[in-house]
Amino acid sequence: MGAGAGVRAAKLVGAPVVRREDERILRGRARYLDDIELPRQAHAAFVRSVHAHARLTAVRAPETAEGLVAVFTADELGERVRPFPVQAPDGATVADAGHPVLAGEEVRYAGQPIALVLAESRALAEDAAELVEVDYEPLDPVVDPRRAGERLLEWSRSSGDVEGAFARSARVVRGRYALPRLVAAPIETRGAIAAHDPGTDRLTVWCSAQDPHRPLAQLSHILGRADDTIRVVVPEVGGAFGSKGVVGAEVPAIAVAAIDLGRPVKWAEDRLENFQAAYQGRGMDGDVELALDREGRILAVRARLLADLGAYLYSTTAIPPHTAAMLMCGVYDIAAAEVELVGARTNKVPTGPYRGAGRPEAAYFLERAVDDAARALGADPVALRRVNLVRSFPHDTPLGWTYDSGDYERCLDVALELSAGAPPPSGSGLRGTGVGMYVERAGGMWESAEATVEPSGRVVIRSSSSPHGQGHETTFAQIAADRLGVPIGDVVLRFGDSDVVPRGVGTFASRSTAMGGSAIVLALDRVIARARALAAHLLGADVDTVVWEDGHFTARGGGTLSLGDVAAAAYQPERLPAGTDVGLHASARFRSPLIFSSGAYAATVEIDPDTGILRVLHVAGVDDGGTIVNPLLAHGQVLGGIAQGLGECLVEEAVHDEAGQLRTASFADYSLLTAAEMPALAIGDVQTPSPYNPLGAKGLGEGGAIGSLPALANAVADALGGRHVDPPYSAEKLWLASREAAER
Amino acid sequence: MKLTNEFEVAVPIERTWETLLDVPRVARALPGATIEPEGEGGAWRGTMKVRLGPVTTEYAGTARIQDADEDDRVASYRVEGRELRGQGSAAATITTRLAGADGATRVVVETDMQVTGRQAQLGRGLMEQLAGAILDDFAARLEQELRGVAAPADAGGGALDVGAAVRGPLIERAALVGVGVLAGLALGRLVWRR
Amino acid sequence: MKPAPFHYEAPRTVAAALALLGADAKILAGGQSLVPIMNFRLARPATLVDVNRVDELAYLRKRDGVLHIGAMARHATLERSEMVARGWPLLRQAVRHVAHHQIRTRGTVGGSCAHGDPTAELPVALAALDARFHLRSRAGERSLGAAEFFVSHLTTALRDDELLVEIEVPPLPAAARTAFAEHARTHGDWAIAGAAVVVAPGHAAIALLGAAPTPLRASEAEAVLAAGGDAAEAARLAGALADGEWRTALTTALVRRALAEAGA
Amino acid sequence: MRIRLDVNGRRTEAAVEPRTLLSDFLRHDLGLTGTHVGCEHGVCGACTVQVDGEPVRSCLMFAVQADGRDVRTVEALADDGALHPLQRAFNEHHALQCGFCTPGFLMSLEPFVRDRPDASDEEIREALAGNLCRCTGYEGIVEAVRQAAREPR
Repeated sequence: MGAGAGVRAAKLVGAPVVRREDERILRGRARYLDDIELPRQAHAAFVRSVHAHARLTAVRAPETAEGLVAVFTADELGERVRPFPVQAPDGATVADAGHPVLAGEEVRYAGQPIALVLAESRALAEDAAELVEVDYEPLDPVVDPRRAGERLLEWSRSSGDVEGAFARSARVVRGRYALPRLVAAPIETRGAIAAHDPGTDRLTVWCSAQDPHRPLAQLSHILGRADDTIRVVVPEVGGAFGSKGVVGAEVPAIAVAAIDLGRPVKWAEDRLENFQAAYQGRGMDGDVELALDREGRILAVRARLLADLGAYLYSTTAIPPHTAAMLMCGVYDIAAAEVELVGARTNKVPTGPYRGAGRPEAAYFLERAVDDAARALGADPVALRRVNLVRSFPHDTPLGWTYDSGDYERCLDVALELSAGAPPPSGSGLRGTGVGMYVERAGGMWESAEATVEPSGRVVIRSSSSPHGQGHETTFAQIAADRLGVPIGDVVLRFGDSDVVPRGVGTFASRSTAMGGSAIVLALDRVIARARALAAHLLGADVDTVVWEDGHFTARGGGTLSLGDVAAAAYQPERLPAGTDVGLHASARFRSPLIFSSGAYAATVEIDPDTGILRVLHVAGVDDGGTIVNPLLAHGQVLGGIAQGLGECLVEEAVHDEAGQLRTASFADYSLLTAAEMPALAIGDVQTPSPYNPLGAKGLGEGGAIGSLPALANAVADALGGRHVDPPYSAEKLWLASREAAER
Repeated sequence: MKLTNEFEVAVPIERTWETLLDVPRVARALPGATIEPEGEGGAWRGTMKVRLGPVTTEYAGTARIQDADEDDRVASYRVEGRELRGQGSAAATITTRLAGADGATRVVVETDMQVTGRQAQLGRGLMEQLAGAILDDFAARLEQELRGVAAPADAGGGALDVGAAVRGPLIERAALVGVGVLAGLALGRLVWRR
Repeated sequence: MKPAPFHYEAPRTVAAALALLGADAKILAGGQSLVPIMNFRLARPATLVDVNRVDELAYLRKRDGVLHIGAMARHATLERSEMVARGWPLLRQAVRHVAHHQIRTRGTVGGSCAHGDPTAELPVALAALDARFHLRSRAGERSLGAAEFFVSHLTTALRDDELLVEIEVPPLPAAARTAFAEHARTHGDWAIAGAAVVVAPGHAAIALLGAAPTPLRASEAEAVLAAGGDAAEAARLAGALADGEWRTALTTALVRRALAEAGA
Repeated sequence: MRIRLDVNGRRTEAAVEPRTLLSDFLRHDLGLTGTHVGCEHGVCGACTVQVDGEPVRSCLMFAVQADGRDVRTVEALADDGALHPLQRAFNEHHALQCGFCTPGFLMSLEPFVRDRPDASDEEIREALAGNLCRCTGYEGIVEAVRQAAREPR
């Protein structure tokens, strides 16, 4: 299985190659975190705060319980752990409020871990956890971020003549738009297994994570251990969507326990814990003002963003709001911008990246404002967008980012063409259409790769990027097979083990192909350069006369060697020129500035005025992710993103009550869309290569989740005659809004 | 969550007031509750078992008078309990306000209740439903207590079967308002289905 | 999310099951509602009496035009039965809305009724069909109509020592047509509102889902329809039983849709 | 309690606690980790296996209830090593990404593709609605089921 296994395809990059990783999954042989069993492992359950805010006055562990191994509280962990590291995005101020491992004197959200209970099975650990007595002195919780007294994040930037632009504008449009908190809800919850070897003092942590590097760095900081004393292994991962980029507070706790007890400890999170304690996404409001001239040109944007960051900071908590703030000019050429960002401290689980991570927020705030502006000006929303689109690249936004390349109008045109496929009006509903555009920050920083051509000619690549469903094993092999002219079946990928793969940054923000893929290209080019020198030696030719083509080195004067021939020779010292290292391998680290994907979406909806039920009839999505390596997988990313965007619009919302209790802590109250809700979809691409990497790739992992949201929101507002409603678009909300719209 | 109940008893305000300051008598009116006869330091220990269909929760805790305003005839009780098995808790401040008229007393019972843990998080609407039911029953039993009628002994091992105990009030509410909270809904959620 | 420990019994006869019932025992039928609640540890029965091996309760039988549904008949069995679809199409129409196929393969008609969830589909359909519920205990047997059987949400007339053994459904009036309509946020999710209707010359039954703590018959609306009145008026009267403006609007729309489907 | 059952055609005997869920028994006692656990409250469908040929949620059954039954898991889907047509179609139509939900989909849909060659897309989507996938947006899954249902065998 795996098309092309053992077969030479002419060119694999750009081809819809089916995935090589599928077979083990389809046969039930893929190994996810909870599939790993270590001998003598103890099972963890956590006692979690039932209050959103309280002082902890006592935590009493039971003296005995069936199968009980140990109980750890903040006291037992003592000085051996510190709170999670906190990172400030460029120009931002963040509070020193890193998430503690176990709660000490205060709990700040319902679900916060207080005690770790270890027993011989998970069921016994849950039994024993019920016996732990916790004394609380409840404190008033802050639930509404607008009433928060404490700020965890502050950032502001102003560039260009904002005051002047507003003063001379023909029209100012203002709006307040809000997105509720969401739960990433990967079908595999979080989890980790920690084991410690006292002989070497080496800690090994298997962790359902997006990559091994960030968990390793986090654990190193929290546990105060040198990097090299920790090994992080990422097994098969059942989805993350941003929620597994930072390890849970539970992970350092089980690491300490594993060290203390001298036996492995497994924490396999259950769904209730995932709802209560995995960081959530979104939860941001935007007050947006646009200054427009008579022609509909946007002269300036002013925005104040308020993020409900929750109780503590994880290292990535500040990133989505910062990204949202930086993208408040969107796809538009706006000369002046002023954005202020406040991250409020509330008594809820912290937030962090969830698919889109700030980009859907920015696109939603700005694109809703643009549609409101069009309505205020009596202009066509598409025409208003055309007047304002960025058309030349690189483009510097007033907020300080540089868009590398793109063709925004082409995206818009293709989306409008595709939306012509929407079904005709049913006649009975309130119909609305809407477009939404986005620009997505992707790439940036660096990734690494190591490539080895074995004596057999097989190519082993160790990548710092790490898959959790994206299909790296296939796309990266396509890139490598093409580069080396070898069958894809001869390319082997290794991921996710910090002892095996080179150090890197990680898998997030739609960066794997552009960054990890490009690192592979660089490493392979170095391999080829080495092989060429060796081929010249073997062929007795001058290196400059040796041509590399189609997997073979050919000397001008005759003689040809395949890469495999050269590799075989490379492991025989007697065949090598003096002073040459044995073997054929190379490593590379690829760096790039930020790159910017973009897209345009168009949605068609109908609202039943009798019930308020929203029917999404059609979504057309066009993304420019640069050069596409595998359209089958790229479209899979887009479709999956759209489903999450639709879920956000239709049903998803993490609801906290006035006491800070999460009222949607299971799939009975937090719904995910099923196949039956998916509307007709039309997907298109525009491929504007990025100039910043050898593949021309940008990123596609999040576009669907970003673009679908503003398009649907604008379609809903259109159906309601311009009335603004924030998602999720429950039937009750829309029924009330449609009634008000009709009365107006 | 705040709830209010009101009733009138043909008992003079003085006697009503005295009765209300007798914590065990008031606490006994809490459905599914048992209370130790002797208090300690102004607090009485007791348990309360609440059942709704298959969902059963048992709390152990204390009841005490928080404050008593003799001038205005307003008394507040604080009832706190934690789950006997599980980490959740329930706490309520119950305030009774009396107004006398022609030898009768009008009693307003205001309850501010906080429930934590799984009971609060699973099944949107379940807690409101439970609390509403408990307090309807509490008010009814308090009314009986004040009239000098002993509250009936609990059936079924002292557990309050909320559904059964309050079927009367609930059905009345259903008839009146279609059961607002129920409607808020999800009721069917925690509650699953089949 | 592992259930608390319990004592497990799996009797093979009704008599053996009845002998095990009591205050601390909980009956496990299809388990599709009870087991999640146990996994969340919101329910922790001391003894679980699993009646899945009581074969004498798993049947669908028609006798003298009356349908007898054994309490342990699975949703999937009811759904597949042509006999049921011919005589009581409303049951097939309703059962298809019960969650998903993988739930219906285990879920039972009796379990669904005994659970007493006012947003469950089958109790509402059975209420519209004037079904009778047969309860048995060691002391004897009694039979109740839906109005007596469903007491409040999650609460039925079943005592701790009683087992629901059979649901009896009378034949439909001549030339009756039926329909079921509901609204849920996603396919198979818990319904928010719904209606089961039976319409025949001189007869109308409308039972509402989610409008009250039990299945609720809309008797005023039924009277209007039975007297040959307007379906829209009947829908309005039925919808008015739901609480709140939106629920009233939604219920009205669902009743109207169901009535239209049933040809009223 | 001792139970005896057939798992993937193999006679199996084991001692289990009454509270052990069938999903945990298959995964941790028998090592059949192809069956995944996603929610333990019967919504996500990742744990779907077949009991006596019918798809059921293994998180909503106790292992003791499987005594005397015939249980089939994803590990037994490929016939004699060759992928089942539904498995092949999943690969060809990119119907899986992280793959965590996939075994549940396969065990839910296998009887459907066998019995419903003429299923409409709407019926396919309804049949899929008992399993949640957070990655794919379901499009590839619908295509895979359609292909596998149509495939003559």
